Amino acid sequence: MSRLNIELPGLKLKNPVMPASGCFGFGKEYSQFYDLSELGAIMIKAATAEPRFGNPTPRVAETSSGMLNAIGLQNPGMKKIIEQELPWLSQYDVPIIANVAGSTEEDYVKVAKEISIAPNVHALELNISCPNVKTGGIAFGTIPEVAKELTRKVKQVSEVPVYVKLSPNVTNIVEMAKAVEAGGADGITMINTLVGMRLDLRTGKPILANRTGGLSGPAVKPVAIRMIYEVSQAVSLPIIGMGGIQSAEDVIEFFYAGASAVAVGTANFVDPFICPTIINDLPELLEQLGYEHISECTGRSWKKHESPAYHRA
Amino acid sequence: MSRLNIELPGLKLKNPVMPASGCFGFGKEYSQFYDLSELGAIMIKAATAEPRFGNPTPRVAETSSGMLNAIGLQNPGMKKIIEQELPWLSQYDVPIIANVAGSTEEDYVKVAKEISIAPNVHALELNISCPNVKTGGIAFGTIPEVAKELTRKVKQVSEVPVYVKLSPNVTNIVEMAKAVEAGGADGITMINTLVGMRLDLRTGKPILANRTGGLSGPAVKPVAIRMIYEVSQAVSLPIIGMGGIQSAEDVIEFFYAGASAVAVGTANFVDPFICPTIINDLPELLEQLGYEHISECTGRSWKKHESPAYHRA
Amino acid sequence: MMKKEICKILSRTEIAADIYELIVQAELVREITAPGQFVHIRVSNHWDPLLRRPISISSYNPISKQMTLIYRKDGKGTQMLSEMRAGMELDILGPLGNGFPVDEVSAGETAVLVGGGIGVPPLYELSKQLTAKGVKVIHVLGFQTVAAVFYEQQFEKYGKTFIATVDGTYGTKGFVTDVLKNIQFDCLYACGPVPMLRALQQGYPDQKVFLSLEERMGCGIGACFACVCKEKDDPSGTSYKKVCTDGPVFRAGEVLI
Amino acid sequence: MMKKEICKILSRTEIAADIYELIVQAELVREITAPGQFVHIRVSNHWDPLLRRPISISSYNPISKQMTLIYRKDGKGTQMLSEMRAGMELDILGPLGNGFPVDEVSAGETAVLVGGGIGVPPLYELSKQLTAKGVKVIHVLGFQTVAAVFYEQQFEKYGKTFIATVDGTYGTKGFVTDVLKNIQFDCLYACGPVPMLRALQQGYPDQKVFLSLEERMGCGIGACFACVCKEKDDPSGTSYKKVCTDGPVFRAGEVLI
Ligand SMILES: Cc1cc2nc3c(=O)[nH]c(=O)nc-3n(C[C@H](O)[C@H](O)[C@H](O)COP(=O)(O)OP(=O)(O)OC[C@H]3O[C@@H](n4cnc5c(N)ncnc54)[C@H](O)[C@@H]3O)c2cc1C
Ligand SMILES: Cc1cc2nc3c(=O)[nH]c(=O)nc-3n(C[C@H](O)[C@H](O)[C@H](O)COP(=O)(O)OP(=O)(O)OC[C@H]3O[C@@H](n4cnc5c(N)ncnc54)[C@H](O)[C@@H]3O)c2cc1C
Ligand SMILES: Cc1cc2nc3c(=O)[nH]c(=O)nc-3n(C[C@H](O)[C@H](O)[C@H](O)COP(=O)(O)O)c2cc1C
Ligand SMILES: Cc1cc2nc3c(=O)[nH]c(=O)nc-3n(C[C@H](O)[C@H](O)[C@H](O)COP(=O)(O)O)c2cc1C
Ligand code: FES
Ligand code: FES
Repeated sequence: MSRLNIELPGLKLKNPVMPASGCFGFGKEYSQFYDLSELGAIMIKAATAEPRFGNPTPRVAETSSGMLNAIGLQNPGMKKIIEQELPWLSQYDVPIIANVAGSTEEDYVKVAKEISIAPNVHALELNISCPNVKTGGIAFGTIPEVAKELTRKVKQVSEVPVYVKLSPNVTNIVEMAKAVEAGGADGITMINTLVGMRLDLRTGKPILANRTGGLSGPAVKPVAIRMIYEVSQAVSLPIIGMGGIQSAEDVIEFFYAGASAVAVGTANFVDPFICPTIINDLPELLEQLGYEHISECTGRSWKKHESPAYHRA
Repeated sequence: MSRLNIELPGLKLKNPVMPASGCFGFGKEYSQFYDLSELGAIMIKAATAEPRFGNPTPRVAETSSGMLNAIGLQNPGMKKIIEQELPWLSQYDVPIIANVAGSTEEDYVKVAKEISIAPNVHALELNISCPNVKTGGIAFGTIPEVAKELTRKVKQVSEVPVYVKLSPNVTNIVEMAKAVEAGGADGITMINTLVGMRLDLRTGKPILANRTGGLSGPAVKPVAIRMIYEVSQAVSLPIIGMGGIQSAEDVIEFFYAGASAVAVGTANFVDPFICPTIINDLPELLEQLGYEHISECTGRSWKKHESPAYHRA
Repeated sequence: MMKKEICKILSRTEIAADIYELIVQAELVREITAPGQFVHIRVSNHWDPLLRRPISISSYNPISKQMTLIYRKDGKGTQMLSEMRAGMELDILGPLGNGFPVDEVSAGETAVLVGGGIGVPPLYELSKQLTAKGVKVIHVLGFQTVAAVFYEQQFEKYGKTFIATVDGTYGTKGFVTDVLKNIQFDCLYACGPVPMLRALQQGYPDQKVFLSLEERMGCGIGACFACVCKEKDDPSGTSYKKVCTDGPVFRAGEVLI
Repeated sequence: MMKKEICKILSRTEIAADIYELIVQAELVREITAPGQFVHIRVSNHWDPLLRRPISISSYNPISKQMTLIYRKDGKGTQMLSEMRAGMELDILGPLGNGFPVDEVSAGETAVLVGGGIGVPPLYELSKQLTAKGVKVIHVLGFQTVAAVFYEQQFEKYGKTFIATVDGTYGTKGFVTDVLKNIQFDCLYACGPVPMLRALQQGYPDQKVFLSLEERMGCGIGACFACVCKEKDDPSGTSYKKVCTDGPVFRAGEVLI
C-alpha cells in the first residue's frame, strides 16, 4: 500500500511531490535524468498570452542559503505551449499543473481558458505573485479585492480546478488567502518568492539587471512554514506548499504546517535528482516517524490529534 | 584621517558599526572580550515601562543561514535600566541608542520620556516592529497611520532624536517609512526580523514555545538590502541598516543600498569579536575599493555619481 | 576567563553508536574552574549552520591543556562535528557557565552521580575530582539501548557503576530512578533529560541535589536571553536565571524545571 | 549524455596567484564531445553556497577518464573549491553545452586562439585537438599581471604563444587585441571577458570567429532560463539562445553580446 498517494481537486497524485513552476521548464531537461512519470505532478513554467523574452541578464544571483531570480516570465507563449510542450509531456503518466500569468485580467482569463482545455492539464496555478514583472503583476497578489476578482473571472472560464499562488510579500497573508477562497479558488499554492536584492561590491550596483529579484531556497523556508501554518488554519482549501524544500524531512515539516502536497523549486538546480530522491526517501521517514500515510501529517502543528502510530504502539 | 567617522542626528560616531538591539544585552558580556569604546554606538536591549519576563523557552531555533528568536522583550524595566545599566555603560566613550518598546502608546511615551533624559542616551530607537509580542506591538509597525501617530507622540516627549525601527513584514515598506517621516522621525533603523517558524520533525509542533519567531541572520540580508534600497530613495531620513551583516563587505553593501550606518545582530552570537573585526577590516576594504570615506558609499546603488577614486586614478 | 580560541583537534573517536569523543588542545583549558562547565563550538567557518553548539567538558587536564568532549551525532551541527579529524582546527568559546560544586561533599561521604544519555559526559570529570578528595562515588548511568552505552569502564575506575537501559538490552531494564531506589547518598549530582531531572528534584526534596540543565542557546554568554528559566517562588514573575551563565548547574529547587 | 557524478579529486595545485588546477577522475569524462564544454560543480555537500559553479573543461583524456579544470579563487564557492584536496570527492554535473567546432579549420590552415584570464583554460584542449589534426595554431593570451600568467609553457608546446598583460609586467603591455593586429588567420576561437569578445566580434566581421560566452547560471542544463541571450536580427524580440545548452560557444554574430 502506498503511503504517499494524495487526492486534491482535479489531481490524483501518486505522491505529493512535484517540481515548482519556473524551476523545471517544461520537463524536457529533467527527463534526461529520470522518468517524469515518477513525479506526483509537474508545475510547468508560467504561460502568458504572447511569447515573452523576459528580463535582461544577469537574471540570477546567489545569497546565503538562497538565490535571487528575475527571469521575468520568459516563455514561448500559450499557443506554443499548448501545441508543443504539453503534447510532448503527454507521453508521461503525470498530471500537469499549468502556471498562468499575465499583465491584465484579460490576459489571465485568455490563457486560463485556452490552456485549461489541454488534455493533460489537470489544474491551473494562477500566478498572481511574480515579483519580477513590472506591469501590474504584483498588485494582483497584494490587494485582496483584486485577487478575489481575478480568481472569480478565471474560475468562470477554466475547465479544471484553479489553485492560486500567493505572494509572501504582504502584511497579512491570511487576508489574501481568504480573498481567493471567496473568489472561488479550489486550492492555494504558496509561497512564491520574497523580493530581495544583492549589490555588487565592486560597482555598487545591483547584480541583477532587473535590480530586484525573487528570493528562493532554504533561506525562505521558515517564512513559508509560518505562512502555511497561518493560512491552513484560516481557510478550508488544500495547500500545495513550497519554499526551500530540499529533503524528505522538509516535506514533512510543510505537511505539519498544513500543506497537503509540496513543490520543489530551487533545489532542482542544485541536484537534478532531488524530486525522485525525496519521493524515494519519504516512505522510510514516515515509517520511522510512525505514520501510515503522509496525509496524517497535514496540519499536525496546530491540530489537536492522537499520537502517531509509534507512540500508540 | 579616519575613513569611518559619521554624523547622524544626535550621534557623532567614530565609526558606523554598532551592535543591534537585543543581540548585545546592555554590553556587559561583550565587555569581557573587548573595549566597548571601540564601537560606533550601542543599541541596547529593548526597555519597557515595567520589568518583563518574556516568552517561555525554547526561545531560539536555527534555520538555514539564519535563526528564529522569540525572546519576547525580556528586560528589567526602564527604571532598572536607567539606574543600573546606563550608568555602568557610561564608563565607555560610546553613545547609546535606547530601544523603546511597549504594548500601548502610553507605554512608549512613558519610556521614551524617562530614558531619553539619561546622559549617555544620544538617541532613541522606537521598536514598533517586534514580531514576538502579542499585545498590539506589531500593529504599530504595519499600519502607517498608527506608526505616524506614535512617532509624533514620542517625538513630543523625547529629549533626543528618535529613530524608528521598521518591520519588514509589510506589503509596502516605503509607505511605512513615509509615515514615520511625516510623524517627525529623525532617522530610520531597518530591518527588524521577518516572522518565521520551524516545526519539530518528531513532534510536529513548533520548536519555539511562542510558535512563531523573528528570522534574522544572513538569510534575510537580500530582503534588508532591497528594503533599504527602496526606502532610502523615498525619504530623506538617514538609515541605520541591519539584517544579516557578518563582514565588512556586507557593511559596504548596506551603504550602497542607502544606509548611513549599520548594526550587527545575530553575528555577535557566532563571533563575539565580530563588531571590532568589521571595524578593523573596513578601512582596508575602502582603500581597495577606492573610497576615501565610507560615506561615499551611501546610496551608490541608485545615485548617479562619479566613479570612485580608483577608477578616476 | 572565557576565551574564543581556534583549537587543535588531537583525536576523534566513535565510542558508541553515533557517540563521539573529541580530544582538543587549547589554552582555554587552563581557565576551566569546575567539572560541568561547557564550551560553545562553531562547527564550521561558514555561516551555515549559524549557531554555535553547547557541549559539556567531559574531562580536562590544565597541564597538558587538553580536554575531552563527548557528543552525539544528531542534527546538522553535530553531524559536521563528527566529520572532523585529528589535526583540524575548531573555533571554541569557553569555558562557560558554572559547574558542579565539588565542595558540597566531604571526604568519606557518598556522592551519587546520575547521568542520562549525553548527560553522562560531564559527570566523568566530576567523579575524578570527587574521588581525588576522598569522596565515595557511585554512578548511575542511563542509556536508551546497549549500543549507546559508553564510558562504563572509565567510570568503574572511580566507583561502583550501575547501568540502566530503557529497552533492557544492558544492565537494569528501565530508568536511572529505578536503580537509585536502593542507593543511599549524601549528595546527588545529575545531568540528563528534563524528565529525569524533574523526577530527581521531586524524589529527593530534602537532600542535597545538583542538576545540570539544558536549554537552547543563542550567545552562550548571557547576552541574548534565549536560555532563561524562572526562579522558583518568585512573586513578581519576572526574576530568572540564565542557564548559560548562572547555570548550567543549579541546586534542585532553585529554578523551575 | 551528461551525468551527475561524485568524482574523485586526483590533485589540486596552485599554478599562479589564486589560480588552481584541479585534476579529477570521472566516468563523465568519456561523454565529453568537444573542447569548450563545461561542468557544473557543487562545491559543498551542504546548501550554502547554494548554486553550482560552471567551470570549463581545460583538457581531458577519455581513456584515463581524467579531466583538468582551472579556476580562479574569487568568491565563496571557488574559495571552498580551492580548499579541496586530493582524495576528496566532488559532485559534478556534466559535460554541459556545446564546445568549439574543431571541424571549422582544416589541416594546414591557421587558427588563432585568444584567451583572457580565466577564459584561457578551455583553449588548451582546443589547441591540442587542432594541432593533432594538422592545423597551425597561434595563441594570444591576456592576463592582468605577471603573477596571474599560467600555462604559457603548455601552450608553447602546441604553437607560438603571445602573452599580453594589462600592466605590462610580462609580454606585451596591453590587450590581446593589440597583439592580434599583426596576426593572419583562417579561424579565430576566443574565450574571455565580454569586452574582449565584443571587440573581436566587431574587429573581424568577415572572418570565421567563434566565441565562448559567460553568463550567470542557475541550472546549467537549460531549464531555468537564467542564461539566455538574444539572437541577433530578431524582429519579434523574443527569440533567444541559452548559454548553457546552445552555447557557451557561438559563432560571432549569432547572438547579441
Ligand atoms: C549546557 C549544555 C551542555 C551540553 N552538553 C552536551 C554534551 O556534552 N554532549 C552532547 O552530545 N550534547 C550536549 N548538549 C546538547 C547539545 O548542545 C545538542 O545536542 C546540540 O546542540 C544539537 O546540535 P545538532 O547540530 O545536533 O542539532 P540541530 O537540530 O541541528 O540543532 C539546531 C539548534 O538547536 C540547538 N539544539 C538542538 N538540540 C538541543 C539540545 N538538546 N540542547 C540544547 N540545544 C539544542 C542547537 O544547539 C542548534 O542551535 C548540551 C547542551 C547544553 C545546553
Ligand atoms: C560556461 C562557463 C565556463 C566558465 N569557466 C571557467 C573556468 O574555466 N575557470 C574559471 O575560473 N571560471 C570559469 N567561469 C567563471 C566561473 O563560473 C565563476 O568565476 C564562478 O562561478 C564564480 O564563483 P565564486 O564562488 O568565485 O563567486 P561568487 O561571487 O560566490 O558567485 C556567486 C554566484 O555568481 C556566479 N558567478 C559569479 N561570477 C561569475 C562569472 N564570471 N560567470 C558566471 N557566473 C558567475 C556564481 O556561479 C554563483 O552562482 C566560467 C563561467 C561560465 C558561465
Ligand atoms: C528561477 C526561478 C523561476 C521561477 N519562475 C516562476 C514562474 O514562472 N511562476 C511561478 O509561479 N513561480 C516561479 N518561481 C517560484 C517557484 O515556483 C517557487 O514558488 C519558489 O522558488 C519557492 O520555492 P523554492 O524555494 O523551492 O525554489 C520561480 C523560481 C525560480 C527560482
Ligand atoms: C535574540 C534577538 C533579540 C532581539 N531583540 C530585539 C529587541 O529587543 N529590540 C529590537 O528592536 N530588535 C531586536 N532584535 C532584532 C535585531 O536588533 C535586528 O534588527 C535583527 O536581528 C536583524 O539583524 P541581524 O540579522 O544582524 O540579527 C533581536 C534579534 C535577535 C536575534
Ligand atoms: S544563551 Fe544567550 S543568554 Fe544564555
Ligand atoms: S542556466 Fe538554467 S537555462 Fe541556462
